[in-house]
Formats: sequence, structure tokens, C-alpha cells
Amino acid sequence: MKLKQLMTLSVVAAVLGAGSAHAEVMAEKGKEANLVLMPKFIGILVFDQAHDGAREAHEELANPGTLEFIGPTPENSVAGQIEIVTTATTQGQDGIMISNNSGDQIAPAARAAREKGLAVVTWDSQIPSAEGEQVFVAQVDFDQTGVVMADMALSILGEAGGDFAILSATPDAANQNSWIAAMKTALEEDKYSALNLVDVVYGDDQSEKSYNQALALIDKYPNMKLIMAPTSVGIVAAAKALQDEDLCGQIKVSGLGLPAEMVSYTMNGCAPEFALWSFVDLGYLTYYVTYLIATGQIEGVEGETFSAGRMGSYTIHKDPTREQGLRVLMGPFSVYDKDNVEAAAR
Amino acid sequence: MSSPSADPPPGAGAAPGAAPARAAPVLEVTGVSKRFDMTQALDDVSLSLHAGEVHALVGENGAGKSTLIKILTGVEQSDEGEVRVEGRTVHLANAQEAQACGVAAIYQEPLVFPDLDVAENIFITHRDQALLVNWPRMYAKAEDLLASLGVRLDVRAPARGLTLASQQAVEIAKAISLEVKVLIMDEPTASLSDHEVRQLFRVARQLRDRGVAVLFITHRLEEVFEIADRITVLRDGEHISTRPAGEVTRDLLIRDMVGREVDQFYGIGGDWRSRTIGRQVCRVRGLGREGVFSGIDFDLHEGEVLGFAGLVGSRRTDVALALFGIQPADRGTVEIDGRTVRITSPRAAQQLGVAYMTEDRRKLGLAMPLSIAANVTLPVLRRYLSRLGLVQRSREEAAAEGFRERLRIKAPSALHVVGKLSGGNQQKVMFGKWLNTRPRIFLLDEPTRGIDVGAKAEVHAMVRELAEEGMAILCISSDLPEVLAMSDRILVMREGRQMGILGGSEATQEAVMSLATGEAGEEDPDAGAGRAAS
Amino acid sequence: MNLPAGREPESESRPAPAPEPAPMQASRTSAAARLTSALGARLRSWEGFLAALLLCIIVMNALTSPSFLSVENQINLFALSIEKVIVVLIMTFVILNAEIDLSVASMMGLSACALGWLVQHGVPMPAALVACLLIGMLGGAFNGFWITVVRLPSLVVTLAMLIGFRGLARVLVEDRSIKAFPEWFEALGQQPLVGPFPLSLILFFALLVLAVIVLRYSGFGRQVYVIGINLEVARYSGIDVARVKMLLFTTSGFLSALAGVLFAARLGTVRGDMGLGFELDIITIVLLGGVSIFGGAGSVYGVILSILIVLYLRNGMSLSNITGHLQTGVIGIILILSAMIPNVRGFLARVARPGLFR
Amino acid sequence: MRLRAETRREGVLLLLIVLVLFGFSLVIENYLGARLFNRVSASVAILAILAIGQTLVVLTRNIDLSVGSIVGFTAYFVGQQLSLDNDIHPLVAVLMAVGLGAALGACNGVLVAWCRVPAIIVTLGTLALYRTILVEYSDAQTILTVNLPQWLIDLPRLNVVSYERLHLRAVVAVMLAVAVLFQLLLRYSSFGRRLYAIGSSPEAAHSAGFPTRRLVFAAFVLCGALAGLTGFLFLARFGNITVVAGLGLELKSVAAVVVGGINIFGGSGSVLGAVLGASLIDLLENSLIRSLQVSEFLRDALLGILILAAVAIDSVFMKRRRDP
Repeated sequence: MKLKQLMTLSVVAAVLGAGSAHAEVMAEKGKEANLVLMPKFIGILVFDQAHDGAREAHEELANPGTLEFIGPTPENSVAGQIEIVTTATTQGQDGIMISNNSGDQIAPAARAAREKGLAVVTWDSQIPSAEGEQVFVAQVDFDQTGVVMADMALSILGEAGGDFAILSATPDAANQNSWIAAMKTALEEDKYSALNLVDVVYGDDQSEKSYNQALALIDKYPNMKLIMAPTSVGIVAAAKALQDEDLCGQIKVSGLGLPAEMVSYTMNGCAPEFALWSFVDLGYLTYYVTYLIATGQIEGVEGETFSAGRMGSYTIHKDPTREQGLRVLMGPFSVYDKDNVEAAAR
Repeated sequence: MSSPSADPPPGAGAAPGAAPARAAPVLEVTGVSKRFDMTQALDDVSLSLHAGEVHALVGENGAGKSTLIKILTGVEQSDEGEVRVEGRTVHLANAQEAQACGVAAIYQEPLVFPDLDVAENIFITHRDQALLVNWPRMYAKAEDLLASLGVRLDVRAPARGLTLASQQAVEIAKAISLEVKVLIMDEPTASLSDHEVRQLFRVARQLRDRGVAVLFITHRLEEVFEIADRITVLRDGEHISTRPAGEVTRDLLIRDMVGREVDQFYGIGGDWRSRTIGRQVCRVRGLGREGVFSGIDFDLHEGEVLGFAGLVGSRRTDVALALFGIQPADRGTVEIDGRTVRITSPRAAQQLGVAYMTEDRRKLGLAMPLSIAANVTLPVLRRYLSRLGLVQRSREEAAAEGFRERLRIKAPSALHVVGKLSGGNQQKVMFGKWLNTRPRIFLLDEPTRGIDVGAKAEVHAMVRELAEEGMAILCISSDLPEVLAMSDRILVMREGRQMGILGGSEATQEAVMSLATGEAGEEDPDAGAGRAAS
Repeated sequence: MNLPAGREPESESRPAPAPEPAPMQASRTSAAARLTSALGARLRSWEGFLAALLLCIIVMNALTSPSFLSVENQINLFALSIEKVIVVLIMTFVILNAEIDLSVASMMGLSACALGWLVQHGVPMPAALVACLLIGMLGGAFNGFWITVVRLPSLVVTLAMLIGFRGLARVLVEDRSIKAFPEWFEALGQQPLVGPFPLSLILFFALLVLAVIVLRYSGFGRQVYVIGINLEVARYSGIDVARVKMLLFTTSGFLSALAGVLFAARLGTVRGDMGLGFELDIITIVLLGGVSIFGGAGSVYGVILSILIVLYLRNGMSLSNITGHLQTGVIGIILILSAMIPNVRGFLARVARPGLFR
Repeated sequence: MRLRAETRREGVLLLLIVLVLFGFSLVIENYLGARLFNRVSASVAILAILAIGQTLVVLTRNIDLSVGSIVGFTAYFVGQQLSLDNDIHPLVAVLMAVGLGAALGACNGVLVAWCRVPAIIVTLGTLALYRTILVEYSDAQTILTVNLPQWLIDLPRLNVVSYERLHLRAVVAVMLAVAVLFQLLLRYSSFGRRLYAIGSSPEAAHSAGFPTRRLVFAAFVLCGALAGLTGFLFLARFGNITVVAGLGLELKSVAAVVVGGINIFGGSGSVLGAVLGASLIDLLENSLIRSLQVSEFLRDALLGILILAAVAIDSVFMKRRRDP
């Protein structure tokens, strides 16, 4: 994906004070590790892109083992994720990559998997308590996401500001919840004082529900100027709802979305600005981390540095956005508007 | 309920028992056989129906009447033989084809569509019905049709809630509108009041006069003589005889039906009433239920059989249901052994020693897929439970085995499934089921309905035996000779009210019928109460 | 672990079926195989069919996945569906009684959410547990009231409460999730209690044994059957039909609430949509077990076999990396086929021997 | 008599709708207005068509729990075809949806009518089965709005008539047309009357020699076809179609039918009732979600009580009618 990056947000998480006790690990190819990549649920484009990235890494590393892409169906996401983790444990897989949609409900199963020696890496969406999880591959810095969203809101609404609402995914989506929390924190700054968050609603990452929730927001808050949807499903649904209601002139949509899905709404002004990162890269990086841990090349402890193929060098840090847990920070953010979205959509 | 009699049929003169038309039969059945697994339901049966005759088809249960009707209406197909309509051989593959050939049937319990209105019930089966319904025209036609039958019904009312007789009227109207050539009436009078039977007969004759061939099936021989021009008897799936009604006597008919002379048709000797009747067990005063029945007064003694007579719709069954607690009474008192009791549920009734044997085995009486044993112990299951609430199978079986022998239930064992028994044996299982509750007051509702002559006699003997043992029996029956023969006294009801209690020599068919039809009694509503106290 | 599975050869080796097929219904009874010898034949053949099917699945699973037979997997596969199979037990009673309870899964969600809500609002855990089970009983009794007193069809009443109980759960938790349980409670849901068995599994087996005894050998079980066969016959025999039904629906609510509590313990967190759609799985298992949707026919052994079939099938497919929907689809097909085979047979029997009841 | 009972039920429903409108107008500012009508009518269109299909099946004493899956499947399939070829004629697309729905309904119909499996079992099975086929067929991909032809994207905005800000959307007009068509069909065609007859008394229908199997089959096919049409509208409205599209609509359609006074055991009810039932449910949902005072989460709890109340009232009517 060739993205014209307008804004590259602080990604460089600095050189660690802890010093480089660990030398950079170069991945040794061809070791066998059977890995499972689990999305929040199936049927979402961004997760398919992550799968593409993971496959790329899988071939690059010449892993003779298998890579399974298994996800639950949306209506059965929580129980389904738990079942898949449990089954992977039973099957004796070597590692599992989890985009967690179950809050802490998945922790017991993840813990059991770790006890059986599986590498448990989360990506996209972490386990909030970090229980059972070794490393979280964060697409971007979650605190930064809040700032990015606030910035986009400000840029769309202008200095005058106004009311806006958030249309999220499922109430238990750890990543979205972190972003919303981060955004609320960011909004406390004077700079954003004109922005007024009126409500947070959940569309469960389902088109129909998101669409209806967007309509409800429109009716409920006549003064609302913006719907912020930090989910690729919600943002499209909200944009379509506004377009169907001929309200694009009064209410805008922003958030996190895929250029391919959003291009028409950006071009017609419904969604002037939105952001995202590369899910292909996220899948690629996640695979590297998991492969290295599963094959014993790294342990998955703080301070380890490794090389992730084409993406370069990464270090495992403490996750500053959670009380506990480690993370590998990917980045960067890309913000799209009508100047660059068409190119990105291709 | 018409007046039966051992004398030559009084109705025979009323019905023009003329010889059937000479023309070719409108419907002819030759050499029809039908086999179900092990039973030969029909064996080489032939029958012809002529336009403008009422042809009675009689026979005991299991004689093959129902099977023959099913073949004629296309519900079943015969194994052998052929059916000709107006000389043309037809293959009746389904009900619709039979209808197309001009054959229709009405049943004891007509199959109407309860949610559809009267007019629609008449016209919905029409094959040639236009693609679209013209409601106003349909209503007008329905009104005309019913008027021509002399029936007054709201054609826009849903069929739900119509009386059986009205439902039959709807069915007949349907048949007329279809211009049927052959109308089969399968026991249409079984549940009708006398007045309704008259009405039905009038319509049947009307149909005959219009040139319809009517095949009339009934259990009531007196009706046969009243309405039929010719009579065909089936027995054990075989054709026994077909004779003009004028040439048949009652005894001859019975002999044809059962294959032997039945001296004591009601199986009851004269001497048994000489026994002594014991002390009073039950005293009922002013019993009533809002909108259903009222003012029922009677006493019941050990060893006594109290008959309950009345036309259908006289609410006799409702009185029994009140005494059994299914539909509790809301006024009046019941005393059992001198203590006033309130019976609000069947369980309460059972504990007071009251048992009620229903008239409808299939729907209300027996759990057909279960065994004899399970049915016999059902009301008193508690007796067969261990302390942990588990069923003690061996005790249950022993009890059922006892009843099987005592009641001469024809079944290989007490574990036999009830649904596979014959009607008479099922009736006996019902007896066993309720005797097992050791009742002191036994309410029998039509104990001989739908069972054959032989089984009837056995049931009568059983009732007599129970009375002799000291049980108090209340017996509802629409079979007047049966009630007269079995009862010590007879309580007659009409339209939910007690018309009187007849005892000893007062109890004649004429007396009962005049009370039941309201020809007497009207001026003297207290007659019942006065007699009950005696 | 193979305890229930071990039972199945036994049911196969019962006396040979009586030569005469039971003609009366498409029924696989019964309260008493011994009581109904002819129906027993059908019963045996049906259970035999299920047992054969189960055997095939076990063999296939064992061949395709080495970990299938491991104790750990066996326990896991039960634990992952334990909430459903507990409710299957009572649903068997309800359907045999010619009723249906669609509200079970919503009640599960409600009791779990109520537990979370109560604990979050400072109610001590034991009191909250008792309250949840009470809510279950009350909810079940509420269903029972409309069904036995107002005499509405249970299909409609429980459909309404399927929506209603779920609505209450959402009122309590809205669209958040609550994680507020003490550690011991989560451990109870997630850790083995005795040997390798977690509490929920032990409870399930205890309830299973109880269900078998009650249904097959107790007077109450007989009443449940008779009401299912013919409610009027039961009423006219002095059986307190309303009481039996009330008891069944109350128990159904109670067990659903219990399942909800176990669910909460297993997950450690509650949300409004817990157990969404479980009712269909539960009913499917019961029907696959050969219980007639019209009541009065079916055996608890068939249901046990059906539980194993569904769990093993799902587990085997999971182990082969076949996910959710394909599993559900296969079970859907089996459900239709299983209902079809005996019906076609029953239909043929009806054609051959009409009017047995007339 | 019968007419009056049905009309009475419809009257009660209308009254309830008015009460709901009145109640919420007190609580919510600017509640009554063009926007409410536009919003509710557009969302009712989808549910009402489905409820009409469900009505046909329920009238015959059956039930179709697979409609949600049929909606999802047709929405996905037609969406996919349109994504691949944007030039497919709109009419062809609609026919495709209706035809596919009818085919899926026909599978249900065959199993119910000829294999004699109870409808609740069949459709419980196909509910799962059709969804599975969808997941397998789609490989869990999603239909994206961007790939759909412009006419489809514009369809939800298309107005037939507009009066100031009050719009009669094309989809609503379609729903109304379907409702009128089927109301007439059920009331005046002998086919429709026979559906009532079958549900009213299957035994009587059989002995009257109705082709009951073909009629039940036809009811399922029509129900499937209407579910297919719903799928098409669903596609137009939501644009993004995932493998769970239409999930849960089966229960909602049954709820609409029950609230609309169609006897769940067949034989009585009307299309108008089903449409009113669907309207009431959607109105309630839309209103609650907008109200700041009343929690939107009360929605389902209220709906449950509404269904109970509707049925209880109905059964009281029925009992009255039975007693002479």
C-alpha cells in the first residue's frame, strides 16, 4: 500500500532508557511453528487485509508449519473467540494471534493457552488486563489515537466547534474503548474546548445496527455536527445513513476507515477526513512477533529488539496505555482527505 | 332421540318405503375388498344406490361401514372391486375426485373451518369457484340455500361456536350447492337432540325427493326404520343382506348384524332390582353453574343406579363435570355422607370417592400410546409411588393385571398399548382406571357409546355388578331403553334444568321423553324437586 | 469422561425390537419402554440410530485429531457448552409436556447481568447468587402464569419473554460489560474442582442423573408424559396440569438462571448479549434427541445421545479448523433429516393402517 | 362477526399507535413531524414486507424461522452480482432477489408439505443451513456500498411523492403495493381463502380435498419470495452486507405478526394487521432510541410486554366470541 502520509504521528517511541541489554534479533527462517490468526470476527475487510500481511510474512519466513485464519461469526464473537483459543490449545498449536473482542472474558482461555506453551500475541485489540497475553502488537499508540480523532474533529468543525457523538463497535472492543478514553482525555485540553461530546453509542460492528444508531443520533441530537466512528464498519454505515438522509451538508462523519470503502463519501463531502493505518503491515508485524516467540528466538519480554523483515526494527516496551502488559508499537497513522483518498483507495 | 320400540317400527309407515327406483343405480359398488395388514376390513362387498332413495347401512363396530365410506369418498382406495357412478367406472383417488363425481359425505362431527364464516364454509370447497370471491353474492346464495333447508343461521358468523346440528346443516347446504348425486350421512344423529334429528330427517327426505341418493349410517335401529327405504347390513367386512325396509323386522336386522339371536338386547334381567338399596351417600341441592345449568336436586344411595336422561344439549354431562370438579358448580350444595363438600378439582372429587368416566375415550379418557397398566394407575399414581416418588412398576403391573382379568380385557398383557385395543376393550380399561380409584360414587357418561352389541351387554353386566357391591352410580345415557333398563330412578334434564325424577313404574319411555322434550313439565317446574325429596 | 458415551452400547444391546412396528405416531417414546412394548421398538431403533451416528462421529474425530480423546479436550468440549446442555435437560421436560420455552437464553443473560449488576452495586456475592436464582424462578413462574392461568400458548408467551428478559438484561447492563466478581467465583467457573472436573460439569452430571430418574422412573415424569400425550386426559384423570406446568416453567427459569450464573463465572464478565440465540441450539439438541415437538414422545436417553452428537460434532469440526457456521449448518441438516426419517416411516405406517384411533 | 373481530383488532392496534405517538410527543421535543414519518416508514418497509410473508405461512398453521437467513442470503447474492456487473438492469436484480428467495422458500415448502416435517423444525434447520451456505459461499467477505451501482445507492433516497419535508419513499411505496396486493389476495382470491381454511382446520381441509400440500408449499414459496424482496431492499438500505445480514429478523417478523393479531395457530388475521404490528414495533423502537428520558434499553422489555398484552387481549376476544 502506497500511502501518501500527510501526518506521521509520533511513532518513534524514543530510544529506551533501559538501554539495549538485548541485541537485535534477526529472524531465523524455516523453523516450524503452527500459528492461528484470529480476527474479532469474520466478514470485515480490514481483518482480511491483516491476513494478507500475515501470509506474506509466513511465506517470507518459509515457515513449514501452518497458518490458519479462523474467526467466529459476528453474532457469536465472544463465545466463539474463547472456543477458538481453547481449541487451538487442545490442538497443540504453537501460537495464536488474537484481535480481542471479548474484553477480559477471553483472559482465562488465553492463560490456559500460555500454560500449554502457546505463544499468545494480541493485535489490533488487546486484552485489557493483559492477563494471558505476552505481547500486544499495537497498530498505533492508543493515546495518540485519541489526539488524532480530536484533531480531525477540530479540523472538520473548525474553531466554532459544536456537538458530536461517537459511534463505536462493540461495547467490549478493547481497542475502541481505549481510543475513546484517550479521546476523552485529549478533549480536556483547552484547544478542544469547543468540542462537546454528547453521547457514545455502539453499532456492534454490524452495518444495520450502526446505520440505525447513526440515524438515532441524528434524531436525538438536533444540534449534533459530527459523528466520530472509530471503526471501519461504523464509519461507512454512518456516512451512508447521512447520505440517505441528505444531511451531509449539516452533519459530517469522521473516524477510522478504509480508503476503499470511504472514497465516495470523502469526495462528496460526507466524510471530509478520516484516519487509518495499514492492516496489511499490522498482520505482517504480528506474524513476525508471534513466529519469533513461538520458535523461541525471542522470549517476549521487555526490552527485546527484533527485526521484522521489510518493516525494520522493533522493540518490546511496557505498554504505557495499560497498567500492565507489553507492546510492540507499529504506526504510523495516515489521515485521508479528498486529496489523497482516491490514490489510497486503489 | 326418537322413540325406539320392540314393536314393528312405527316409523316404517311414515317413510315411503316404496321400492327403489327402477332406473340404473346412480352409484354402484361391486366386489370391493380392502385389507389393512392383518384385518380384512372389506371382503367382496357390493352395494347399489338409486336416485331418490334413502339407503341405510348398518352393522356393528368393525363391520366395515367406515371403510366403505372412505372408499366411496376417495379417502381410501380399495384393493379389489370397482365403483361405478351412473354406470361409469371411476377411480376415486382422492376426496376431490369423489366430489367431482357427485359423492359427498357429512359426518357425526362435521369438519368445518371454525375461523371461516358460514357462507364461506358452504362454498369454499367448490371446485369451480371463481378465482376471486364475490362476497355479497356468496352471502346471498348462502342465505337462499339455508332458507331452502329451513335453517336459520347468520351466514356471516364464524362457524366456531355453531352447534353440531348447525354445522351439519352447513355441510348439507354445501352438498346441495355442489349438486351431489350421492350424499353419505355417517352417523349424523349420534349427537343430535330429538328435535334436531327430526329436522335432519326432514332435510334428508327433501334431498331424496330432489333425486339424491342418500346413504344413511346409524347405530340406532329405530332411525333406520323411520328413514330408510332399503337397508343393507354389513358384518365382519362382508355384505350380509340388502332388503327393502318394509320387509325387515327389528329382530331380523339384529340377527343379521350380530350373526345370532340376541334375546336380551340390553342384557339385564328383571330380578336384580329386587336388591336393597343402601343408605344415602350423596345429596345434591340446587346445584348450578352460571349460564350452564341450575336447580339440580337429587339423592344418591349405595347400590343405586340413577339414570340421567335428556336430549343432547340438556347439560347432563355438565352436571357430572361439576360433581367431578372439572367445571365446578357455582351455586347449590353437595353433601357426601352428610358433610357439605366443595368439589373444585378432579383431585378433590377423587378424594371424596367420586369418579367420572368420560364419554370420549379418545380425547378425554385414555392416554392411547401408553400401556393398560399406565392408564389404570393414572388417577391414583400416588398409590404406586415409593417414598422417593418413583413408580413401583411391579405393583402397578399387578394391579393392572388384576383388572385385565376381572374386566376380561382382551389383551395379551397389562403392558399392552391401549391404542391398539378395540373400542369395547378400551372402554373396559376406562372402567378399570376409575374402579382403581375405589370410587363410592361413580359417574358414567355414555358408558356404551360406540361399542358393539356384545361389549354393550358386558358393560351393562358390569354396572349391575358394581351396584350390587354397593356402589352409587350415576349413569348418563342417550340410549333410552338402556337407561330405562339399567336405572332404579331416572333424572330427566332439559336445557340445563331438572325436569323431574322418575322412579319405579313412572319410568316409561313416554314419560321420560315428554319431560325431556318439555311437553309436560313446563307448568310444573318444581316437580323435580318434589320427587327428589321422596 | 466417557460415562454417558459408555451407556450407548447398552441401549443398543437391549432386547431385539418387537416385530411389529408401532403404528400410532411418529413417536419415539417413552415414559416407559417397558410399559409400551410396541413403542419400545421404535425407541430402540431411534436410539440405535443416534448411537450409531455418535459412534461414527467418535471414530471420525479420533482418526482425524489425535487430541480428540484426551481428557482435557473432553472436559473442554463440555465446559464450552455447559450452559446450553444444562438447559437442554429441562427443555426436554418442557417439550415432552407439549410446551416450549423460548426464553431460556434470555433468562441466562438476565441472571448473569443481574449478578454483575448486584455485585457492582455492593451486594455480597452469596446474596447476589441467591437473588439471581430467585429471579430465574420468578421469571419462569411469570411465564407459567401466562401459560397456565391466562392460557396463552407457550410459544407466544416465551417468545415475548425471549425479548422481554433480554430487554431487562440490557436495562441492567446497558451496552457495557461488568467485571466485578471475586476471584473465588471466577475460579469456580474456570478451574477444576474435583480431579479434572470443574463445578459446572459436576453439576451437569448430577442434574443429568436426576433428570433420567425423574423422567423415567418417577410419578412426576409419568405426569409430564401423559400431559404431553393428551392434556385433557391428564386433567380428567385428576392430574393437576397447571401445577405440573408451573413447576416445569419455574424449574426452567431456575436452571436457566443457574446456567447464566455458571456462564458468568466461566467468562468472569457479563454483558447484555450473553447467550444470545442459544435457545435455538438448545431446542435443536432436544429435537434431534427424538423428542416430538408435539409432546408426549421421546426419551431422555435420546437426548443424552443427541447432546454428545452435537458436542462431538462441533468439537471434531473445530479441531479440524472448521468454524462456527459450517458446524451450525451441519447440525441443521442433521436436525431436518432426523425429523424426516421417522416421519416418512410414520407416514408409510399411517397409509398402511389407517384409522387406528377411530 | 368475523369481520368485526378483525376490524376491532386492527382498531386496537391503530389506537395503540396513536397512544404511543401521543406519549412520546410529550416526552420528546419535535417528535411529531415529517422526519418521524420518513424515518419510521422507511424502516417499517423492510419489516412489514417480511411480516406479510410470515403472515401467509402462519395463516396455514406453520411458521418460517428461516426468513432472516433468506434476507441475508439474497441481499448478499444480489449485492455480489451487482458489484460484479454494475450494468444489471434494476428489474433483473429485483427478479433475481425474489426468485432466489422463492427458491429457498420452496426448499422449506417441500420439506414441510411433502416430507411432513413440522415447520418449526424445518425452518429452525434451514435458518442455520441458509446462513451457513451464505458464509461458505461468500467466504465471509463483505459487500461494499462503493461497488454497488449508483441507482441502488440512490434508491433509499428516491421519493415517489413529496409534500414539503414529508417524503413517500419508493421503498415505502413498494411495501404499500405489496400490502394491498396481498390483502386483496387473501381476502378475495380462492387461493387466499384456502390458506385460511387450512390453518383453521387442517383435517377439514384435507377431507375437503384441498391440495393442502401444494397450498402450504405455495405459502412458503411466497414467504420466501417476499423475504427475497426484503433482502433486496435490505441491500439498498444498508449497502454493506456482511454474513450476518438479517440476523434476528425471523423473530422480529414473528413478533410483528403476533402483535398484528394473526393467530399463531393459523386461520385468522390480516395483512393490514401484520403491517400495523410491524409499524408499532418499529415506531416503538425508533421512539425509544430517540428519547433522552426513557432508556433505549427498555425497548426490548417493552416489546415483550407489548406482545403479551396483544395476545392476552386477543384471547379475551376469542373467548368472548366462543361463548354464545
